[in-house]
Amino acid sequence: MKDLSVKLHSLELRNPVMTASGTFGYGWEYEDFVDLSKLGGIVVKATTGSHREGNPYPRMAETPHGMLNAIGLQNKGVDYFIKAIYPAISDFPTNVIVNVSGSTVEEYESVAEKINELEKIPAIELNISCPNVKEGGMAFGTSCASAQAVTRAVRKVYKKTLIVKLSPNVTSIVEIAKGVEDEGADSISLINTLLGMAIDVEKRKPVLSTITGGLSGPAIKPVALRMVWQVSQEVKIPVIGIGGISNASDAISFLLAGASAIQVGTANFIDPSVTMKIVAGIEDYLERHRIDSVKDLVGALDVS
Amino acid sequence: MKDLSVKLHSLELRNPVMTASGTFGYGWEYEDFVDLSKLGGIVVKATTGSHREGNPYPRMAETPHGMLNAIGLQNKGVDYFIKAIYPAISDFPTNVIVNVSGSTVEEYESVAEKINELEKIPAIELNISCPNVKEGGMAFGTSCASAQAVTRAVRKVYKKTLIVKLSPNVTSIVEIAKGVEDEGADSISLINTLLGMAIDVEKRKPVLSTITGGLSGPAIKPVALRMVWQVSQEVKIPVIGIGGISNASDAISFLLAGASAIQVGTANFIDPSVTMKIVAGIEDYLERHRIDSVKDLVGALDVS
Amino acid sequence: MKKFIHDFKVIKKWLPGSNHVILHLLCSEPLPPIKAGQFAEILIPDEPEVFLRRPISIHDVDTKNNTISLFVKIVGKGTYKLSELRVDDTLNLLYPLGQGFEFPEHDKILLVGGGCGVAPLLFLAHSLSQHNYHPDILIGSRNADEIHETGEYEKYGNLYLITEDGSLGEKGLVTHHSIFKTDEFKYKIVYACGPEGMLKAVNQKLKGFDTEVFVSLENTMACGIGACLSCVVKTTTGNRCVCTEGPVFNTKELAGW
Amino acid sequence: MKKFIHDFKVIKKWLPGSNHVILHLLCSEPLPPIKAGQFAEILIPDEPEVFLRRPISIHDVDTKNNTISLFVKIVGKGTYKLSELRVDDTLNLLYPLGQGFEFPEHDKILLVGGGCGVAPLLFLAHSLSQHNYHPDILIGSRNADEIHETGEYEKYGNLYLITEDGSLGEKGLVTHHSIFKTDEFKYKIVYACGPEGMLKAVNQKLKGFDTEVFVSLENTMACGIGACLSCVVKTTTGNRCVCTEGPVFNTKELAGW
Ligand SMILES: Cc1cc2nc3c(=O)[nH]c(=O)nc-3n(C[C@H](O)[C@H](O)[C@H](O)COP(=O)(O)OP(=O)(O)OC[C@H]3O[C@@H](n4cnc5c(N)ncnc54)[C@H](O)[C@@H]3O)c2cc1C
Ligand SMILES: Cc1cc2nc3c(=O)[nH]c(=O)nc-3n(C[C@H](O)[C@H](O)[C@H](O)COP(=O)(O)OP(=O)(O)OC[C@H]3O[C@@H](n4cnc5c(N)ncnc54)[C@H](O)[C@@H]3O)c2cc1C
Ligand SMILES: Cc1cc2nc3c(=O)[nH]c(=O)nc-3n(C[C@H](O)[C@H](O)[C@H](O)COP(=O)(O)O)c2cc1C
Ligand SMILES: Cc1cc2nc3c(=O)[nH]c(=O)nc-3n(C[C@H](O)[C@H](O)[C@H](O)COP(=O)(O)O)c2cc1C
Ligand code: FES
Ligand code: FES
Repeated sequence: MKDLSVKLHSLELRNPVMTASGTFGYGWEYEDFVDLSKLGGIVVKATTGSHREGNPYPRMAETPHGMLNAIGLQNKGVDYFIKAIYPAISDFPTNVIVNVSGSTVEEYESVAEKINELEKIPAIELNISCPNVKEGGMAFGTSCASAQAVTRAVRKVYKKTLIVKLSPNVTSIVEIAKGVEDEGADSISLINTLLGMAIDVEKRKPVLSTITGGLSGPAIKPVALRMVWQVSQEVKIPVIGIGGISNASDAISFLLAGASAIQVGTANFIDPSVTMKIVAGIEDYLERHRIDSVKDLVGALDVS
Repeated sequence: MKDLSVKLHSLELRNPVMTASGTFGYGWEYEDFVDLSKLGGIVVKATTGSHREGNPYPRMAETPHGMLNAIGLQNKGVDYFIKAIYPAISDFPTNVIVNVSGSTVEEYESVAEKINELEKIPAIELNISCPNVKEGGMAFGTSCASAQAVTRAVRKVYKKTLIVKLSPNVTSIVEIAKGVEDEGADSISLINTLLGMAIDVEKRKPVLSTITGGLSGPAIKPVALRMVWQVSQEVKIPVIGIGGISNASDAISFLLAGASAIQVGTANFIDPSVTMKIVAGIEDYLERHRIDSVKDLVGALDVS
Repeated sequence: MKKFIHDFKVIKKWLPGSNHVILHLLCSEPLPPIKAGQFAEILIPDEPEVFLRRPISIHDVDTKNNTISLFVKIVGKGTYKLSELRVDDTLNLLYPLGQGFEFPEHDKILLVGGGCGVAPLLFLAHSLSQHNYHPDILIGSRNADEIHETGEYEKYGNLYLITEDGSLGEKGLVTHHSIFKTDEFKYKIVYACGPEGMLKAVNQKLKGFDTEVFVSLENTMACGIGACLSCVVKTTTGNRCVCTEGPVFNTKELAGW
Repeated sequence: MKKFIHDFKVIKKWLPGSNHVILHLLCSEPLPPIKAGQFAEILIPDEPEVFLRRPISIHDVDTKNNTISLFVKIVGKGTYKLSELRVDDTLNLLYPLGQGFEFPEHDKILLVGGGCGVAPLLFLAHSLSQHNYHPDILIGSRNADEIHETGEYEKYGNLYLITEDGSLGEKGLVTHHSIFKTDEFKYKIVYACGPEGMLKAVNQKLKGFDTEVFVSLENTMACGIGACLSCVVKTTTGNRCVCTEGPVFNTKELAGW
């Protein structure tokens, strides 16, 4: 038996495979296909201070090896989450991490403070990188000062593992990563979606109601991998790799590049059981390469 | 007959379809497949102040619907270009545009000054966005101040149509576009490649000798389209759309988003005659939609 | 309802008319219970231009032979690829998805199908008939070339036809059919499938009547299982997912209808 | 030489051994002149994981029947897909590419092939024989399972074999073959194809001899026609493109060999 466990600050994962926020619902959507007790963790949908309807339909466009989304943080708000959703998911046999979003520093802070009270939620992921809301969201993640401001405010009220999720739509991802590390983030996850656009040429209209949206899927994998590599060289806290991961080999690329864990997003839509195959594939890789612990893969890229 | 002609400042193109630098050689490589007299123009390989060997092999990696390259501006230098290449291409029956690169402002300036003397070259494309060279290249394109400095210096010595090619690896493409417009650029082309990375997990090594490289192909099309849309809203000079264009419908997307012309890059590798199909497809689209001039498509996206 | 991912084998395929394909698929496992109106998310094989699964309604189910059928209009890359499948090819389905149609308490039922939206109607007629309902069925289309399997529908109820060019049945749009004559309209429940424009027209037409109208929507989907929130429709109670809370909705619940 | 993009029809396919495929392809147009050592860039059909064309050597040419053959080792997605093709399927080739082998002035020729790199050798032996040369041919491989078409090679010259496990011919690596015995080595020209390690070993082995060694390189390629500069090899005169200036090089020109 290989040791697949990894640690993100004080958060222990039985394996490095998690699911990405907004692509795995609250977990129960996948119960026919995924044995949650075999996942490292699930990051549930974005939760905001109050109820949000999200953007108008259409909110999705297919692109070459990827998709654009413009969901816009549709969710029922943190109080509803605590009352109606938390009880249903708090006993899941895996780590349940809440993705926290907002339009103002105060909103992030207040959501984080409320989630801090939930015993069975060991960590939050601060989403300062959503490209699909007019105010806030990505804006926080594209300037170092505002990324730091949100992290600082949330760090004050949130006592458990604090993951900050970065936007790739920036000139220097390393600068922002170091900025949030300095403010006390326990881990960094990246990347959120790249800002993109699609046009229906026959109708001469944008496909999305919001014109632009967030690009995800295998198309963005090379960019994500590069950013994980760059950031993990420069920060001391553990990095979580996200972006286009669709099979074990993709997952291992991110580990080698320096990620301590990974999240699977869009690939869940194509194969709802893909995470189980990734866990099995990582184990198989360790066997074939005679490596005892997955921790030995983290950052083990040979650049000689 | 439909009118396919477009104008980029004082540069007249018989149609909006050009080929992208570094993907079409000097044009003669494609003579068995492309009737150059049916192209709007060709942008030849990057030319630098002196001979460059480029990066070590391997310089290329395939990715989902895309590829990474790390060529590193291999070329024989501007003097060789003038002496040995210019005579062979100056009579091509299309616009031949030289892609000018360098490591210092002085190098850009001196190359541009020399190309300015070449009667049959009606325009240059300033490549401030190459991610594959250690010094210079992309660095110029990722800060507004340095993008402006290069443009300013070249503008002083280059009297014909000056196109500046932007890097997508930035937080605000609009800021840089406006910056170079202010310095006298006649047109803006975008995007160059996104910085990415690929790993061979079995060997546990990066695929490219340079670890990271530039991502091109359909994978980047949504990002390119978004940037063309954003920039063309904010500048007055004509925009040239580049990024993943592989068929007429892709080309028309970029025109609708605001590009006055487009360049085809990676798609030439998969189908060396693709540009001919794109020209024919645009004409067919105009027929079907009863539009007389391709100029009427430029920026005609309906966002109501 | 429990969902599955199963491989199916193409056992029969035909191309009725010029732009449709009907596939009969044998399941590699025993078929789970499936309700009329439910759909599958289909993995399109070997097609580089298609990334996401494609939602397609269950057109009919034959539990005895462990097969299902699909009725697909060829509109783009994915549906074209489905039309290129050969007998013995394998197709991967995520199914059964969505809520399907609810059976009513009485028997004054009209099924209305337009164009390709007709797909789920056959299975609905079939199921209703199995439960001793006697629906009337109205199918409208551009022309005769787009109306198929009339013999199948006739097994389960009276079939009425209308085409825009009059090449089959009455002439006109679906809502022009004489069945909608105000003074004779007798149905308490209408189940309609088809292009959104047609569904809205049918709904408008019946606004004054004491009739409940159920429609099956076809919003674009990424996951099909309620995870991505791409497929929402605006309802009187906010955005709801067509994939899990639909695809069938009572038009009373739809905002702006 | 003029290059073409042609559709070919698969007229014969077989899978010799466990991980090779040999394809016979009929050209839809009259075949252009092709030289031994040239290759084609093949568009892999219907495979979402493959984006670029794949370079494959011309294994043999039959001008009378307007066909060519390919000999492919299955190493990844693209080559696997080639092995899945069926008779009558269509394959799109960009060809003939590269410079191929030059014919020498004398007749003391040894062809050396290792593993799958053997592909261009059959056509080379065939061409040499057509021009009245009498090459000797040495093929080395891991085991007998990887050596095919020996009867074909024997038509054109004396065939020598060696396998790592001794299951066919002598036992050992290619360079261990008795043909390389110092006192008996008589060849003025060696044409070698195969894994780079083997090519380098052959070249090293012959360093003291009055022999010119030509090798066919297999650098990864994007365009195949000299446009992208991905495929370079370091030569004594700088980086040069394997696709247009090779794939065959005199080892004297290769830096570091
Ligand atoms: C629940 C549900 C059930 C369906 N049942 C059936 C069925 O039984 N038979 C059938 O033929 N079709 C059905 N559809 C529609 C079918 O999913 C689409 O036609 C299909 O996804 C198109 O895929 P494509 O790759 O061929 O087209 P693409 O190449 O993706 O697109 C071609 C064109 O069709 C448009 N388009 C694609 N999908 C949709 C959509 N869902 N709504 C509106 N426009 C769209 C695109 O914008 C584009 O203009 C159903 C859809 C849903 C949501
Ligand atoms: C001029 C030339 C002629 C060739 N002739 C033949 C031939 O006749 N028969 C034949 O079987 N093969 C030949 N090859 C090699 C062939 O092109 C590759 O094996 C093929 O491209 C692999 O594609 P794939 O999709 O199956 O593998 P992928 O899935 O792309 O890769 C599988 C593995 O193979 C490695 N790989 C892929 N291409 C190469 C390469 N060119 N060199 C080294 N490693 C590689 C990858 O890194 C990966 O580890 C030739 C190559 C060149 C450049
Ligand atoms: C439909 C959809 C909804 C998403 N919603 C969220 C979200 O609410 N919060 C968040 O931080 N990221 C969200 N993301 C981004 C993903 O979590 C992930 O960062 C991104 O999709 C890249 O990973 P992938 O390529 O594996 O999908 C969403 C992505 C998709 C496709
Ligand atoms: C192999 C290769 C070499 C390139 N070399 C150059 C170059 O020398 N100068 C330049 O400005 N852009 C260069 N580019 C970028 C392209 O011109 C283009 O901007 C980019 O590839 C995006 O377009 P595409 O997706 O259509 O390829 C190169 C791209 C590729 C793939
Ligand atoms: S398609 Fe994903 S929620 Fe409906
Ligand atoms: S493969 Fe493009 S130059 Fe050789």
